[in-house]
Amino acid sequence: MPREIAMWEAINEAIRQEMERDSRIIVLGEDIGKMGGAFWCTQGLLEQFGSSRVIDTPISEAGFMGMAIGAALVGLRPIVELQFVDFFGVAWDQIYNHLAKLRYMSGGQFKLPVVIRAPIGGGYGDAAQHSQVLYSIFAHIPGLKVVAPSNPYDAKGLLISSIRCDDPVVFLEHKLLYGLFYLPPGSFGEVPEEPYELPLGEARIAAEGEDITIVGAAYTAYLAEKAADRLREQGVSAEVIDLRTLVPLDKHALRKSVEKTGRLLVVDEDYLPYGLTGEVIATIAEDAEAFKALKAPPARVGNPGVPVPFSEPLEKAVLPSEDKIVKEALKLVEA
Amino acid sequence: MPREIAMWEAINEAIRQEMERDSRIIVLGEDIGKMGGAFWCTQGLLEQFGSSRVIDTPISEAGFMGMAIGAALVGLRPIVELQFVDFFGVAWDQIYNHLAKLRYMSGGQFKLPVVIRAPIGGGYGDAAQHSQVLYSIFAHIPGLKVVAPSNPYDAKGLLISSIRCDDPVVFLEHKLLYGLFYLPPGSFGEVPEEPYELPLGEARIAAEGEDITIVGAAYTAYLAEKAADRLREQGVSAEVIDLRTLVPLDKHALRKSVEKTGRLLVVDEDYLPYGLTGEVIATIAEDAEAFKALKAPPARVGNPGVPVPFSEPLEKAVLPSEDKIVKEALKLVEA
Amino acid sequence: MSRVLLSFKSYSLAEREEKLEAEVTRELALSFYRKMVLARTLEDELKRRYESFEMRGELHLGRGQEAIPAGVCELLSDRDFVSATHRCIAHAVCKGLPLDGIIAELYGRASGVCRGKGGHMHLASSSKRFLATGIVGGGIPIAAGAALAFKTLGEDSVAVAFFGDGAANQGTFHESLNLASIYRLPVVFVLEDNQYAFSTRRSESTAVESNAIRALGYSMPALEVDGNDVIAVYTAAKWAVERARRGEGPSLLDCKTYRLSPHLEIVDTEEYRPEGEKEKWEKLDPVRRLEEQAVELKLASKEDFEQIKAEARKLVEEAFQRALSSPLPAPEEAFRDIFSGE
Amino acid sequence: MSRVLLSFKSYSLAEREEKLEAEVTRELALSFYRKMVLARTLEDELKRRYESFEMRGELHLGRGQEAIPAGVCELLSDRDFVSATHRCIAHAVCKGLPLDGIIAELYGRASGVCRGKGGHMHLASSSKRFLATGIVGGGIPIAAGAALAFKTLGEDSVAVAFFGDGAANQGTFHESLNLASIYRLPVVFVLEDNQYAFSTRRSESTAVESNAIRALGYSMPALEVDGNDVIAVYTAAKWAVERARRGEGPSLLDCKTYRLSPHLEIVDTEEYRPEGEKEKWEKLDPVRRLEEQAVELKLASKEDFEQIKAEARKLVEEAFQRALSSPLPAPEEAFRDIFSGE
Ligand SMILES: Cc1ncc(C[n+]2csc(CCOP(=O)(O)OP(=O)(O)O)c2C)c(N)n1
Ligand SMILES: Cc1ncc(C[n+]2csc(CCOP(=O)(O)OP(=O)(O)O)c2C)c(N)n1
Ligand SMILES: [Mg+2]
Ligand SMILES: [Mg+2]
Repeated sequence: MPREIAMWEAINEAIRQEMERDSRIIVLGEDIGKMGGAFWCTQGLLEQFGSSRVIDTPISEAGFMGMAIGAALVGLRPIVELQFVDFFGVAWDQIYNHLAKLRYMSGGQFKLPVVIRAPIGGGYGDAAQHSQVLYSIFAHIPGLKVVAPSNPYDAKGLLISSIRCDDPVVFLEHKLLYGLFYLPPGSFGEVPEEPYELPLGEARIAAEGEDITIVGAAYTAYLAEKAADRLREQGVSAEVIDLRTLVPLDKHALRKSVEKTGRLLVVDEDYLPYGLTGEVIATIAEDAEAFKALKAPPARVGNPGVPVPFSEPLEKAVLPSEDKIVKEALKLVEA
Repeated sequence: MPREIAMWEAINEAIRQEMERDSRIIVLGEDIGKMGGAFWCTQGLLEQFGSSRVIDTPISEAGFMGMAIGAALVGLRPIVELQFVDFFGVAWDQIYNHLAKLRYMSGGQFKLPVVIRAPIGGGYGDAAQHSQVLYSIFAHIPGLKVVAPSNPYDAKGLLISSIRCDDPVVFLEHKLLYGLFYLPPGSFGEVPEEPYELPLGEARIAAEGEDITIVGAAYTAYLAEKAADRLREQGVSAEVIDLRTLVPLDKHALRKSVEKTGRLLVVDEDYLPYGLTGEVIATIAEDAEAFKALKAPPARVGNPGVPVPFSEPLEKAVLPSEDKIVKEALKLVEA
Repeated sequence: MSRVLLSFKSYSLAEREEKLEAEVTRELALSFYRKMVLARTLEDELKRRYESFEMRGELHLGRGQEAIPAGVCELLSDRDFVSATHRCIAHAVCKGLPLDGIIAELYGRASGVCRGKGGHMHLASSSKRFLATGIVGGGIPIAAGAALAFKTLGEDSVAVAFFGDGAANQGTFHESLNLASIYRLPVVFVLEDNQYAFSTRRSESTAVESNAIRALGYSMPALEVDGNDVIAVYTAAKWAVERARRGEGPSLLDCKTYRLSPHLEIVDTEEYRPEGEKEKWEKLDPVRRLEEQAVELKLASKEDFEQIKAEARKLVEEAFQRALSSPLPAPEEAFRDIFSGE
Repeated sequence: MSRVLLSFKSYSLAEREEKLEAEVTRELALSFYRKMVLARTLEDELKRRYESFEMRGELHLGRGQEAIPAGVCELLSDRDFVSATHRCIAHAVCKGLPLDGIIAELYGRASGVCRGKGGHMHLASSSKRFLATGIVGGGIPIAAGAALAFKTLGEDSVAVAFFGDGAANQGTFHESLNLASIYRLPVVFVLEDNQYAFSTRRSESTAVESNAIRALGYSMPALEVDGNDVIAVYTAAKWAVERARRGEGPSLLDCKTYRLSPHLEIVDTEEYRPEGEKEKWEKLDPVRRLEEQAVELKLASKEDFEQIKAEARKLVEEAFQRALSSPLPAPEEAFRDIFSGE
């Protein structure tokens, strides 16, 4: 009987299985050892692999990010956990000026097989400094691959691919998908026990449809799938594209879908300006075939550019939701 | 007789005049006092205003950025210089989690009148860690205004407005426009001696035209103007929009222009993916009128996502240029 | 071949004792007590209600650490600046933010100190010059910056940065102490060494016995302080704040304490604590300590304590009532306050 | 009212002397000399050519500081890791990167060590385990990370981070020293205190007399070293590297020196230097110092020096020839190496 597990368990299993396979993999971050991670994803690793491979760090993100880079340069394959993506700021220089560029700057001499894992997202009252998504910033920087799974199956396969990748990968996990009791709804699903890879750069068609293409990633893909169900009830056939990776961006899947549906709605929980929605729309608009296929102006739903507020009605007003997707999709289809 | 000055002089004059007007303005950064700044913009300020208002700092960007924030919270109006924008990474947490958000997070209690000035851009062989533009990242974060002038007149007026603004402003100065002898070509032009403001959020129509809209900012606006001259010789009438500010983005000017020309080319020196070009194209595409007016798919010229290489032919291959703009514009018009 | 014998300069540590005197009046002792008990009472009630899911987000409480904000804030006025951390409730109380405004904020109500936008890690008040940040180490340079402004403007205010032992391993700690020292800023760095950063023991994350030693690297005076003894905290803070006000520059107070609360409520299982450790520290509870000291010094009696506790319960109860009668903010409110004049 | 007299623990500094012995053979002395002279000769020639605009970008030279990379790298093999800074040319030479590859890189040629992509601030070699970064303080944690890998993999390699006095005020300095100490990593932090960060004097930016003092904050042994005396640098580095190889953990060498070059060529007017300061340090030129020492210790003679200098001139000349016969890279090359397998 196939087993259903939560996304945090899928992540935990991916790391464990890869560490069993390859002794060059180490894990480092705050509270990831003894405690098994603020969001449980490194449970049991310290016990299994010991403190030379599972390293609890001080609160020195720039320092341990730099250490991961140095370790990678001479042969390890570090997985670094940022306790929340919001804290990438203190380590940013190491990420974008070093991790992302050292391969290129060295003329291809160095490999940088580092995975940065970080929880993303809001929707549960953690306010402006603990609710961000920020993946557009990583995606803007050449030299970083950016992954954002929406379910346990993808999470496991994409994480294994990320760990096996010789390039830096930023692997972003939405807190509301982990499946932790205190962070509903959680994403649960069938996940094979054995290791498997999913290619980085292939979007998932989460629902097939004819009338409109709805694009999301991580939690917004999850929301878009639910919205598509509701739209179907209202006679609208929505195709849902779960990007899975922002870099590489699966332009082919996007264009193919829009060529079929002629309508595009991009959903994002990240700050909307200068982000994912613009990139996806431009990717469609600049392509002669896809452009021609567009029956209506593409539209976007996202955080319109507001620090995530604490209070529930305010947060709801700012973040994307099933309702907002349905509403915007109907507007688009009726336009 | 109107005087012509270099952009660095216009910047220097704006700071000086504002500091004369308002004693709450302080300037801090590396080598900005005794030496007058790596790119000369703070020449003479230490002598005129003394070391309590013109503060040479250690190489502690996170520290002095945080200090600027704290000083602003209790009544000063700091101007912080980053020696190159590329170094924002070490101070990023202070910028995006504190400077940008504290007003909002406090429910509007605090004002954050801080200007961050930083030189941007490549094209002179300073390689991957000293040639970046990065303005899309600032523009992505709610709570920051982002300014990028293309000439001395705009630089002075926009900087004065930025200094007078009660919100954080990231003011980005392209090194090739400063007019320093070792960084050609330089931008020189007529600048009134008296202080004046230019509104933040109003693009400049740098050239009027009928056939195509070319959008740029800072050095790419400068290049686009030159490209438009060449296009005119070839019978193509290009309208050039110099954005001047990325936030607020002058959507009205963009849409009005495209409604007229029906063709859009966005030029950027920043990394193209998830950046300015996507945002501008989406701004056009999502607008019903502008969308309808589009006669061809919008196009973009920019750094396609490469750390800026050192060697000249490589750097040329990566960065936008007059030639590339002309070529792409012709392709668009002929499409 | 030649054998050379060279001599290199190096440095070692010596321990010193700093003797400080303070006067503790009955009034002062009761003021300490009032602050600590008010914070404790508020936090206890918040905990109870949070456990029944009345509030959203995380909740970091500071049971057992109240002597530090109470002792330090005794010396501060509204003109002085404080930056606090994710664990900021007692600090907000001691700096004089209104109880109902604090509570309303934690409930996301329109009358919250940040009108519901901040939440529990981000209590703030411009009139009280108080700011908390959820980024570990983030508030340290900000306090230094407020101090810079005071110096530039010729105000005799001081700035205080409260932060944890975990924060002392952030780069901002280093940069801020250096900056404060070179500019001789009126700032006091108050390190709350509760021996843990979440699950991480100070002794395993910090390569030095005591963070007070690090102050030597910035030519900055520093004291180790019994952070569970409010009189000691006050005495040390008086020395530090007065130095700062006199223009003699920054200092570091390394206050040794212990967090009796979990790192955050509900979620933290506290399995990282060695057996018996918490029990040991419960005996050093600063509220009870002060009761004993005040009785011994004949400054107050059991009746005083009971009365203050009753008052605190009443204040907290009333504050809850006021706070919870405030509405949630209107959704449109979300789009205001990003920029000024909007 | 009650008067309390409390006693607080505090710390003070004591100076120590560390006596270290080293054996200097003729071979070793000549090896030092060869490294320093080679670096000097290369930099002099680069300066001359840069001044006629043969190269693009900035150029940071390190005249007067050569004893530090020369003395330290004497103890390193290709298996050891080095991170260097924007001022990395002498370090690359001393770590054994090929001269022609270095020159070709500065000229943006296809045969450059980074195939023209890195440029002068970013010399790198994976086979020599050498990396430079243009971000001040950026290389410090990276060296600690290489050391972590060596420890994890059971390699007896060490990592060395070279960085300036300016970098010692970056947060990464603090974080890296702490991390290296808690994990007991085989890393040596080599601080090149040339007393300036661009125009900024150490004494005005750094709140401590000597950065060696800061090591106390990480329970890390540290030595102050005469950075213009290659024998002293070598002796101190031997102690540090051997400790690291034996698994005894990190250490800090605070090497006092002076930059006789401008911060960067052409642009820097050096007006920030007090009169006579540079002249004073010119007398302490490490190349001449070693000549005097070697003669005094009867390890080498004037003829040896002349011969080595002539060899260096020849090596540099030939390297320039090889380098400049290499083509510029093809434009398409720009789009490779962003990701692996592309
Ligand atoms: C930059 C950053 N890294 C990590 C965190 C997550 N985090 C929040 S509190 C905390 C522990 C802080 O420990 P300490 O500074 O000792 O304060 P305490 O919680 O003990 O009061 C951590 C790791 C954060 N908020 N910010
Ligand atoms: C993070 C960062 N800030 C500022 C700079 C600009 N910068 C380059 S070198 C330098 C001075 C560095 O001084 P120091 O560390 O003492 O090294 P030195 O130049 O003396 O060798 C500065 C300010 C930079 N490259 N990186
Ligand atoms: Mg703590
Ligand atoms: Mg220096």
